[in-house]
Amino acid sequence: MLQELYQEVILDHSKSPRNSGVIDEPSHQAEGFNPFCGDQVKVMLIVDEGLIQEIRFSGQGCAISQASASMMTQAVKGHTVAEARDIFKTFHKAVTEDDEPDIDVLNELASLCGVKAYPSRIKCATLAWHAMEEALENHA
Amino acid sequence: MLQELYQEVILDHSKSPRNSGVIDEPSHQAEGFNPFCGDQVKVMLIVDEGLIQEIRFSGQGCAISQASASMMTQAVKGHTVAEARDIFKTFHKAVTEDDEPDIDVLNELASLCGVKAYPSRIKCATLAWHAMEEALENHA
Amino acid sequence: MSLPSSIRCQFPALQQEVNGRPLVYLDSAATSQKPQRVIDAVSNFYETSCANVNRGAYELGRRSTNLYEGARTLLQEFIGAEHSEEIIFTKGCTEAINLAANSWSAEYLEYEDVILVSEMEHHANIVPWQMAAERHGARVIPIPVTFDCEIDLDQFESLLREEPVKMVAVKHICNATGTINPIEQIATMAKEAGSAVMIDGAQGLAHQRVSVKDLPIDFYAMASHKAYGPMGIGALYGKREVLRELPPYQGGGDMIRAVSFEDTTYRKPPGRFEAGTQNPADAAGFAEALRFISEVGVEALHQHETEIRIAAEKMLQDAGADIVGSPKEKAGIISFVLPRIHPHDFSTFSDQLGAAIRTGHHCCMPLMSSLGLPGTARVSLAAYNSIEDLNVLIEAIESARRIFA
Amino acid sequence: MSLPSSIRCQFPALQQEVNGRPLVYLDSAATSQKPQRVIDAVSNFYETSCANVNRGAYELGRRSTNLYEGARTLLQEFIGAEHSEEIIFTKGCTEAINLAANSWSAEYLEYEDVILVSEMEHHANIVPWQMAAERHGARVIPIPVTFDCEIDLDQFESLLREEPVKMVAVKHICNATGTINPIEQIATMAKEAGSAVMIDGAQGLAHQRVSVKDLPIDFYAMASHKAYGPMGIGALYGKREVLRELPPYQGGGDMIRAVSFEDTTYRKPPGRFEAGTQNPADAAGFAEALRFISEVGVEALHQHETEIRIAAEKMLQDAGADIVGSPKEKAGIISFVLPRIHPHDFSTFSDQLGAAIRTGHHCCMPLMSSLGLPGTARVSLAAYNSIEDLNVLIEAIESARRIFA
Ligand SMILES: Cc1ncc(COP(=O)(O)O)c(C=O)c1O
Ligand SMILES: Cc1ncc(COP(=O)(O)O)c(C=O)c1O
Repeated sequence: MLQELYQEVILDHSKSPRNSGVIDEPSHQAEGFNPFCGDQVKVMLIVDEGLIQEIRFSGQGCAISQASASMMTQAVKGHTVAEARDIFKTFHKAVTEDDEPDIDVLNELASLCGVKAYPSRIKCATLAWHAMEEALENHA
Repeated sequence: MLQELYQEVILDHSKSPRNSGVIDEPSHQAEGFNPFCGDQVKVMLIVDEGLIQEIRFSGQGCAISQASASMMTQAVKGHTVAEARDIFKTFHKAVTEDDEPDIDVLNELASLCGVKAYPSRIKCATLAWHAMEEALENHA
Repeated sequence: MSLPSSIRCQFPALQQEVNGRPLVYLDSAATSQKPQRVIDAVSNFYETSCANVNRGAYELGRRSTNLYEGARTLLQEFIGAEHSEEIIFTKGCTEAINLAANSWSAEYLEYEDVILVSEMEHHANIVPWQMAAERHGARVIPIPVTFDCEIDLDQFESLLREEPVKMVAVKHICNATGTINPIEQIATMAKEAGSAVMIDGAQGLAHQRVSVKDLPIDFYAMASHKAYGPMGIGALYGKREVLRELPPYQGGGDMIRAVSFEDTTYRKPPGRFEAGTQNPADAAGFAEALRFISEVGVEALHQHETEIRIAAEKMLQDAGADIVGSPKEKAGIISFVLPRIHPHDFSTFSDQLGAAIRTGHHCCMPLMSSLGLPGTARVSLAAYNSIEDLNVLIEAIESARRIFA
Repeated sequence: MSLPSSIRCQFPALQQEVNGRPLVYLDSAATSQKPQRVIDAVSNFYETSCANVNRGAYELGRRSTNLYEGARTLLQEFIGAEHSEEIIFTKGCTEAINLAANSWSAEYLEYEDVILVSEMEHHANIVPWQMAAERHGARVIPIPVTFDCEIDLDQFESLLREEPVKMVAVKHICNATGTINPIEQIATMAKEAGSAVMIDGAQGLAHQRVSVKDLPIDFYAMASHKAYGPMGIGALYGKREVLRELPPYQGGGDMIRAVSFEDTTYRKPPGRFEAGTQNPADAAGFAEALRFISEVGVEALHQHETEIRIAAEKMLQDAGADIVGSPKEKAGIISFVLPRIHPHDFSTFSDQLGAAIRTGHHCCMPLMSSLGLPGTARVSLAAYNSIEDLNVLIEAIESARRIFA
């Protein structure tokens, strides 16, 4: 049954994460820490006129947290800040609540819903997202 | 059976304690505290050439601690410091160990042996003695 | 009595004899006895869920984390706190006050500032403030207590006017006299004068309902073991805005965000204040105790204890005892003195008859000296007591009087 | 194995299934499971002897005081301390270190003084020293660790020479790698340089015999819950001459001699350091755990754990795992990493098969960064483990490899 948690698309993102690396002069950035396992992720963005022009992440973590960060960058890039927040809301619901996930919004991200069955892994799936949210509140 | 703990002689000493009061210029003094019940006693002495010339005590406490202080002053007054310490040793044994008390040394003090059956009261019986011992180590 | 006598059957320790007589436990303000369900909750933790919390990579860890965080939420609801992160688990009420005194003072206390502490406080709500005052060059000033054993509100008001008061530390219920302090009024006065407020709730938790979100207080300190729960755990409630600003207290695992030799950063509250391995075993027991109290009802407990207290005061007075203090609002605690019989002597008489009472200064030395008493004998009541328990005490008074009169 | 497999039957938590598989508990360095007799000792306290200690005016109070002080004497003998007053009960090892760091620093630490802390320390033996250093303007300098995960004694020696070192803080056994540090040699070197010594014995108590009176150390810190005992209690050993000079840590009841608003005085050690209601319930359980260990024998435990460890290391290596560290002296703890499989992912595979292992930084972030690892998977052994327990782990590795390879 762990095949359901570790779907192909997740393994693919965790092995070859998209948008990984650093942005030299981000307009927004924040770090996320999971003090219990030591996972850590840094999310950097360039936001211009409310639009996420560029987003990258760096850091270490398990397959779930890396894949989630990678998919997140793809999901929010080119969207407005408000849209990005909405996507996080939908995603957060999908990995914590029992309702059917909203596939139209989530696309690939829906593959992470498997963590629901592994409560201690939910934090892995949301780590980068919380960092993004914090980054959008702060400035660089 | 509490008649055995509170013998006549104890009640007498606790109601009319001997040598209670203060010495204005003691050569030695110390305070004893029982932090658990709040009992407190101050022992003052005038020691001259190794002899306990004068001893008084003040403070508050239960019948056992008052009687013990009162009898103590009578027992050690006029004795040398070394003798006073020996009397304490004999008394301490008598109220904590199971052997027959040494009546010759203890006299009236033997009446306090009843505390052995009430372990939480042993501290009451020895409070003033510990203060005297401390006083003899310090100076005024 | 308003509570069924069957409640007593739930307490295994009360089913025994002591010195050949049925145990009569009248020292619940020191520590309450525990119902079987609380004892079982602790054993059950060890038998089924024993693991560290917050490390939930395996099933037992998830169970212990759920029990621990569940206890936090339960306590939050029980005392009417707005957020679960306002509840910090400690090893007891004393540690809760030390934590607050330490972290709050580090952030706010300055040279010559004043901390007002009532004269009736337990040493646990005096000494930590004295220590903090010494570290920061501040002053601890007592709020006088009236002859009735109430906080003197007039004097409190003038102390607030004259001094630059930064902290007011007052107990909810007095463990020595039973006085229920008007904490809302005191806190409101303190806040108007710009002071922070610590309420020592050690005796409050199982005896008076509180809704901390409606009180203008910063801290409320609690102990599980005085509220039918296990020893080894307590809690500090702190308002969210207050806790957020405070530095940590103890350092270690679980309270950090990241550690390095260059720069260590800390978690948000409550984690920041909970260093080291947590105690989910006793948290589970504490939670079960809160469920027990809720099922019986805090109001029903207070009424039950009040009925016994009033009858007991009369019996004691008839037997020649002087009751110490006559506050308008009073919990199920009676301090008394017997003419010509020292409390410590009396306790030996009651012990002989199987009755457990407390004698001494009840960790309230300043109160005792302000009352001019060497100590008192104290009866403190809980769910399992009945007025029959007092008969033994009267018997003890009579037997002591035969010797001392 | 050198220990009979019947030992396992004494641990009720190990008689259950998890995720449809028998529970295999391999996280004893986090917290050990408790034998029934320890669980019963705690329940039994509540059922027969529940009262506060040191207030023994009645029978239950005497029982609880005897249990509490009996536990102190037992621990004194267990670790070979000269005097029972050298044992201070705390809520855990973290609090023990905080107490020492706080009180010792208040007395001795000065501006620019140096505290040497090994790079392999648990956060509990780093952060309290960082906090103390910040309060007093002192510096915390790491003692490097070799690639084998041993304290680098050459570098330690030169650090001792160059700096005015006041404190050396080192763990007895490393919870992350199993390294048994040569504490006698380290302490002797530290003492020659005029430094005080804190040994973090959290992982030592149940795994290596100590005789603290023969060690040139000032402090040894311990936790009950890692040594088959209940949570919520631990202890600090401190040499008598050292403790006598130190100011109190927390303030409250039981630690005072007399309290007044003019002048508060404190008890002698250990009372001075034990503020608030004591925890005789868990002290009784702690004592029972020490009896359990003594009956099995610390040496027999170490041998049993070593046999399993050596076999397990081979099995893990054969399955493709890299073992972290190869210290000469090693306890029953194995940290390993799996190529291409993050420890956190791996733990979900082992959990599915009923095995409880720990993954992450093990509260040793500085060690992890010096090793260049994000974390490890850790197996830690105790009396109830057998080599069969490791089969499940190998099964988990294979199943994880099928997905991640
Ligand atoms: C009013 C009051 N405050 C504080 C305390 C201290 O609580 P604990 O002993 O749980 O630390 C007590 C009880 O001892 C108390 O009665
Ligand atoms: C080496 C070491 N030191 C200190 C601690 C802290 O002990 P406790 O969690 O009992 O406070 C631990 C365990 O967490 C440890 O392994």
